[in-house]
Amino acid sequence: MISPIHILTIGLGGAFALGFVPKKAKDAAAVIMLAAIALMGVLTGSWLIGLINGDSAQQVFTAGFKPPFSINLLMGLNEGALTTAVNFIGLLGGIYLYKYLKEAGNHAIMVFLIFIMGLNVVIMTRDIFNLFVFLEIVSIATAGLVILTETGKAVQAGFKYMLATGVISGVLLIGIIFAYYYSGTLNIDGLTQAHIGALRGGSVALLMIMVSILLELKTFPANGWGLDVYEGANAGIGAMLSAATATGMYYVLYKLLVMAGPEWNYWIALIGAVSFIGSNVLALKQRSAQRLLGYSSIGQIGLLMIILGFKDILGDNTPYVAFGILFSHYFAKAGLFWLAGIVKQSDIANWAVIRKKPYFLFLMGTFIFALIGFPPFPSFFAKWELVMELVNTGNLPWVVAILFGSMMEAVYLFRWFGYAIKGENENIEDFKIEWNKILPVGIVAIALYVTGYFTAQHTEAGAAINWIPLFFVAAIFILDFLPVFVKNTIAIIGMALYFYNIYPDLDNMRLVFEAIFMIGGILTLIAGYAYKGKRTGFYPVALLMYAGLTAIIEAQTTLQFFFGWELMTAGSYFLIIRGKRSMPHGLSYMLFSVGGAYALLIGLGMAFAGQDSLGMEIINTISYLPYWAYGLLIVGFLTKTAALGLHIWLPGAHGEAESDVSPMVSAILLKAGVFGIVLTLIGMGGESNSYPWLPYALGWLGAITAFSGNLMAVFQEDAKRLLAYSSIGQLGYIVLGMAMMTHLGWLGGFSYVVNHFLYKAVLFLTIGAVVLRVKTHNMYEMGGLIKRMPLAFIAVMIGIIALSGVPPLSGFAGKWLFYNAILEKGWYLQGAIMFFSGGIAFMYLWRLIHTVFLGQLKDNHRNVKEISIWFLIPIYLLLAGIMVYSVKPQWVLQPLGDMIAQWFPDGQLTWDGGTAFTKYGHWAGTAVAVTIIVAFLVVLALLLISTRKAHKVKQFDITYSGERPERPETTHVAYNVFEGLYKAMWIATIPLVETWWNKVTDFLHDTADIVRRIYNGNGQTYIIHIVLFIIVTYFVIIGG
Amino acid sequence: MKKLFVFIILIALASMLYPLLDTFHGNDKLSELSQFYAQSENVSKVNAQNLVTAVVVTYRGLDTLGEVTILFLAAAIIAFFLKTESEKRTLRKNSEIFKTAAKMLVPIITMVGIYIFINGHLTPGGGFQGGAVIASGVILMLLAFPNMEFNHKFFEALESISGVVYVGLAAFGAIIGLGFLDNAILPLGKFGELFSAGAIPVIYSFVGLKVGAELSNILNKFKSVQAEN
Amino acid sequence: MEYITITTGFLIILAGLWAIMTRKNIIRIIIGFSLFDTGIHIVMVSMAYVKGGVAPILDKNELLTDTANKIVDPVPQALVLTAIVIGLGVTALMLAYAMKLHSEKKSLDIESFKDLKW
Amino acid sequence: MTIAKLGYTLLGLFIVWNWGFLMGATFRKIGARLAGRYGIPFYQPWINFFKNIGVRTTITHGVMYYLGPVFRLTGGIGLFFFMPMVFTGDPNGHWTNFSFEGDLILILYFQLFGMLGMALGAGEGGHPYSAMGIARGLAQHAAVELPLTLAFLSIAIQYDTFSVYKIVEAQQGGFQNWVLFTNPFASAAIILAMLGAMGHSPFNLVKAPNEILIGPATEYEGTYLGFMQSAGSILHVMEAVLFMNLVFGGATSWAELIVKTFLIYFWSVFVGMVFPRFKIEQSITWFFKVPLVLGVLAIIVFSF
Repeated sequence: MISPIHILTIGLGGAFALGFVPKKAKDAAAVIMLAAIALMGVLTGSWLIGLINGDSAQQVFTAGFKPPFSINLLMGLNEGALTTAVNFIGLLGGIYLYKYLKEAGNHAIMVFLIFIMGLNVVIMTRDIFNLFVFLEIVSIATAGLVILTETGKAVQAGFKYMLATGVISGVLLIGIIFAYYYSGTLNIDGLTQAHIGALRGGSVALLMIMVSILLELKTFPANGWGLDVYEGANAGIGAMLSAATATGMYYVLYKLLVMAGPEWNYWIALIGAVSFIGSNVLALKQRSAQRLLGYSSIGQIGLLMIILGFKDILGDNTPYVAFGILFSHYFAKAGLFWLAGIVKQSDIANWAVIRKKPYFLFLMGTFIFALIGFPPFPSFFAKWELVMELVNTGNLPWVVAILFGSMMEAVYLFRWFGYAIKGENENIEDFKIEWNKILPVGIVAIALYVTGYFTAQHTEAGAAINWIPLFFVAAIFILDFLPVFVKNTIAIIGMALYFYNIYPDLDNMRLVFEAIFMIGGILTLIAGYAYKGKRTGFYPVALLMYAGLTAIIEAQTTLQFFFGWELMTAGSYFLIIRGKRSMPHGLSYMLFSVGGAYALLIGLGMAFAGQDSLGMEIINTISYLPYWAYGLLIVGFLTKTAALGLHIWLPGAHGEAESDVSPMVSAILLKAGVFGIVLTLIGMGGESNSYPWLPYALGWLGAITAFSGNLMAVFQEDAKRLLAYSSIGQLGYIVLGMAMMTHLGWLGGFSYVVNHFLYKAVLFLTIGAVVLRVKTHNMYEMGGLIKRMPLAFIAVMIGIIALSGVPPLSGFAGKWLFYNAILEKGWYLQGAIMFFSGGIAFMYLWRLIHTVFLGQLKDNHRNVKEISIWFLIPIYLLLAGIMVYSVKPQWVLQPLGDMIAQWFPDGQLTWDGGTAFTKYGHWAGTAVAVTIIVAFLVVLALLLISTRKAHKVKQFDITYSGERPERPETTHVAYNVFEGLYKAMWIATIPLVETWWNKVTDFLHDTADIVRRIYNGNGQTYIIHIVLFIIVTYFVIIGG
Repeated sequence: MKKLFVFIILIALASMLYPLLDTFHGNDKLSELSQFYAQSENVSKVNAQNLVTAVVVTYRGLDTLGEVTILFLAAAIIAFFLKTESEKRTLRKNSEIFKTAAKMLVPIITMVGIYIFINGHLTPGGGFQGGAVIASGVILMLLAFPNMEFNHKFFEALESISGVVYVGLAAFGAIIGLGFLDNAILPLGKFGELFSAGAIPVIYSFVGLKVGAELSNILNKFKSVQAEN
Repeated sequence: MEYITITTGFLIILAGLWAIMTRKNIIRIIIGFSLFDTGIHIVMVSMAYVKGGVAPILDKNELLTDTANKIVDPVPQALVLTAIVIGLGVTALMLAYAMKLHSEKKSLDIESFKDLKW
Repeated sequence: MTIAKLGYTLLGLFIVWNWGFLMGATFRKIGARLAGRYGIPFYQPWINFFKNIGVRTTITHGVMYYLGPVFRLTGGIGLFFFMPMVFTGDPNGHWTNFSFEGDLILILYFQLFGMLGMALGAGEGGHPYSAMGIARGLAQHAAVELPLTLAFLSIAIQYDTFSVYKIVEAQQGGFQNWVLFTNPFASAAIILAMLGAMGHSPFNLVKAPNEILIGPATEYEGTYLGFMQSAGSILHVMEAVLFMNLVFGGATSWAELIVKTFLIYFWSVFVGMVFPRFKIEQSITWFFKVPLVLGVLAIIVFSF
């Protein structure tokens, strides 16, 4: 194997030799540069492969003397990986910058080559002064590359950069020379053994070395110069700085941290945390894409510093965690910077233009999801491992800090993505694609997926992940050019086959949810046949959501569960954001989901703590802070069930989604949260639950959610929002039922789970289909549609009867069980609130059916057709389900009861044929249904006999205000119908929760806006920041 | 106000530097590292009379390579940064005395520079110093003959050739198994003579040429850009 | 002797920083940076001094025996040489930047180059 | 189920139907007298009913319109079926109808069945007044329902059952056993909330009978109206019977039932005569103030 020292030969020799290349042969120079970088990559890559296969690390001596007397380089596994990474990204970056570099001429090409070479040596060198020299090479080369685009901004940024790095390296130099003075050596390993930190002066020297490396890493807040460079430089250079330089510098920090000794770990972690949170918060106000990426890069480095600070705790896992985060950052940030260079829009709002080329949107999405830490990217697994280990070792505040910072990052990244995916792009100039620019972006995107897959294989739990659904999603993604009909059929067949294959392996409880997810998914997909064209992007994301859902059900380990959870979140986010006007709602959905996921993550971490296993069964035996753990799990799941306080995303998200997406995300997706809550409550011990306050609080929350959801639904003018609020309310019932932790409560809850799936799917499908026909969501713009869409009317009528709980339809089963459960449990007030909510529900249900189907038919709807047959098919299949459940409730409730009995054996229903008994009463579902149907038919017969000659009249055959109306608009009572109720209850409709969240976000944004003004653009101020940073760290770490 | 603030910051910084000053007590003997360099068997291994040069070119040769690279980088960056437009301008003519003196002095200065870097392993001095002296000659020329057409191609070629040779010599050591930048690739010669210390004088000569060329290039760039302004 | 040089070095460092942080003119800031750098170099060579030592050039035969006790430390001297050259490169580049900045806005006031901020 | 049981049930239904008409007429009569008018004859409802049934021409706005009265009447009849009328000591006795011991929850929710059907039927007619009336009615109904539900729960807690039959059974043996005395808060809540349930003044904005007639009834004529009237009369009686069963010890004979329901009914009539009509927001606020507080008290008493 060739000695790694020849990286220098290749890099420097190449750079010097470029001087011979004639000025006119620009291509030749650029090609030589790429070849040189590729050669360095091959060299380091071959070492990496060898080292992975068990070769031992190699020391490279120079000058024929052994260290510490001469400078030595080390090629170990870490060095091999990082140098290969640097060369790889250098090659891609070189390809990306090909034209720029060519234009700028041989000199620029030399600088780029030296830059990459310098980073290689920085990573490998074991001599601290040599490190200084090559750091200087890298920063001077950077200063040169920054001005590759000779805009005024770039020059300014470059000057600030020079000034700042000049001062920083001065500080480093002082540190180095005093380190030499105290230890007599310049070798890093020698310095490690010399422990100069123990001396008074030595500790200062060490501090100066460490702080200058931290500053080179652009640690918040002394990093204004770095941000300016990220913003001012060419995007391709930004990518190099963010991916390559940061990678190299991070490794330098690692080397020197070993040298500085373990007492520095804490400080590095602390500074990292400050940097991570600080820059992510400040980024909230950022509108410039490249500067935003700069903030994000600094944040990511902060996170990596935290990991480094915990290297002793993470132990052998440190490389796994660090590399997972680092490589996600490295690929994704490079990709995003490059995209920024292709799109050429500085304002993030103008990134909507990227949508004009959908595959670019896909690339951007890949990078953003990788940065936030979604599966299947490496950062997901790394973050998981990190949180698990930190919680396991009791470092909860750190976990909270990390997740808070990540949350902030999610805010601005998803806002940006939201603009890209939904923003106005009519008037923005389209961008051009150059092969050399898109190639590297594509490669890093693919690399993210590939590394993600292999990262997963690295751990036992990760290797157990079932990738088949994801591969199916990928296949559908590739087939996206096919028409809807084909893709829909493939999707349905795929889901059906999958369900058929796995259902025998599931226990009853999981089967219930899996059936809702899969059968519900298939039914709602049938409605997809109603769409024409290609429906670009719909099928991959819909199936992604279902892949996530089934992964949660099948999960054997908490990692698999969380993996599925995040996939489901990602898929549903894309589904939701497809709707018109759904941008802000998509964002809030994502943020609540991310927040919830982080709560879950901590909760699962606490479950892991002390149990040393990742099996799903660990949530049954949480011993570490169990109250908190279960509480966090529940909060996490409540974000998906949209409990009051965490619900503000739902109305918009469900209301603005596409017609067949609303039932997916409402009837089906919300059950994922319920599934989680069920798991948690079972984990808490079922009947022998020893955490009484949690279910108690949960019960109240459920009751209040039910009340507010239903009340808000009453005042909606938008049909789909009405249904969305109704879902909030219905989920409140379910939560209350489960929270009772009794057999009857759970039976009621499960009966609602099934029922809500059935009727909410019916209602959303029908209303969605109606909306497709009448082209409006506003109920007051509809009316009288029963004449045009009788089948839709029947569906909605049965749906609302089932929802309202009026006997004889299935909804009553839930109500009856609830009353009994409430009485048994003694939660009278909660119960009363819930039943009052039921009364309120009646109002919005009437409003829904009346203002849409009854009243006056509008002139512009006189010719609308019945809703599409493809909607009617699933709707009527679901209605059949409702009818069966209504007439034979025992068919559903008995198996559910048997299932629940395993956790709640006491207080079961007793069945006598079709009659259910509790100790408070009994209910004969079938008999009641029969009685009512008979009575109904008798009365109907009487009426038919009596009015057989009824004369059919027309719409306007009424009188009103002394006139015969002729304009339906003036006669249709629909707008603000519950004015009276509003006057009485307006106080309960004040959006306190929304206001509160708005206040929180405003506060964060205002803080960001004020604090970021420290970056006033003056290079001198930045120097003051740097000196202040040094002083503050000195006084904090060493003390006066 | 700002100055007061900066003053306070500097006081604080001084208080941070104070422990360094306070614990500094001079050296009574060499550090271990230097003792090694000063051991006679090691001295003879490198065989350079000037120990500093031995350290610079051999023991810490990699630093020197980096150092050369930095100058090279600076020159390259300035070259593509300050692109000159060939705009002529007329400057005040210098006096004959100045011009004649310059013409006489420049060869001598160049000679001195070359002497310094060739003897870098024997006497104080070396490639950088020599290169800088040569560059000072170039300044003199630039000052004396502002309108002179500067043959930058020559200097650039010189620069490249020196660089490639330097790297080549360094790598040669590694390839033949002695070690990157080992000066023993050439005969070590007799201690204290011009042809001693192996590759050091060769390396230092090329470094000197390179530095001289680079500095001259930089100066020339500055001059021509200034001309634009 | 070495106390005087090292103290001077530190004072020059502080003076350089003072100039960097308070002067408005970019050229003065660069001069400040040069001062700062020079201060560091002075501190570095102060480190090399060994009491009673001579320059580490073994041009006299008596220096060839027991060399270690007779010379001053060559290492900091070598380092300072490298540091000086690096400082030179950086300063040259800064000056080039200053020229470019000046040609952009016809001003050398650092306050006028705040297009990038926040 | 025997034919005899069906016969008794239908007979009971017939009694209730007539008694409802008579009570309705009485109410109108009292109102007229208080206003200084002579008022209608007591048999006026029957005249109205037969006239309506006999009307030869009827119109229809569509299927749902047609089904509205069917829902309404089925709601009334169903409510009757599910309510134990006269306590005889036998849960499957003659006058217990098809009540399955009268599950309180079933009764509570089945009330909505008729209301819903009527609302939908009237809605198809497209007349604004019907929609306005329904909207108001639903809002008021929800407000009434809350204290009622609390009180019902309180009673259910008290007797540990949801069976109306068992609640009545427990109240036998003298008026001191009535819920009215054993659970005064719940009773008070019911007695006040009942006013809303009955829909007389001051809570009759829903139908606003004295000015322009609002509400679904405006939409219907002929047999439809006849059915609606029948349903109305049955529902009125059934409401009263429900309150009687829950609060006033039930009835052991038809006579007792008639007396008690009349008194219950009269209570709401009496209040209606004295107080002027509330606006809808006023009535909702009122229900949230007085009866709700009482209802909550009734629950809290049993919570500790």
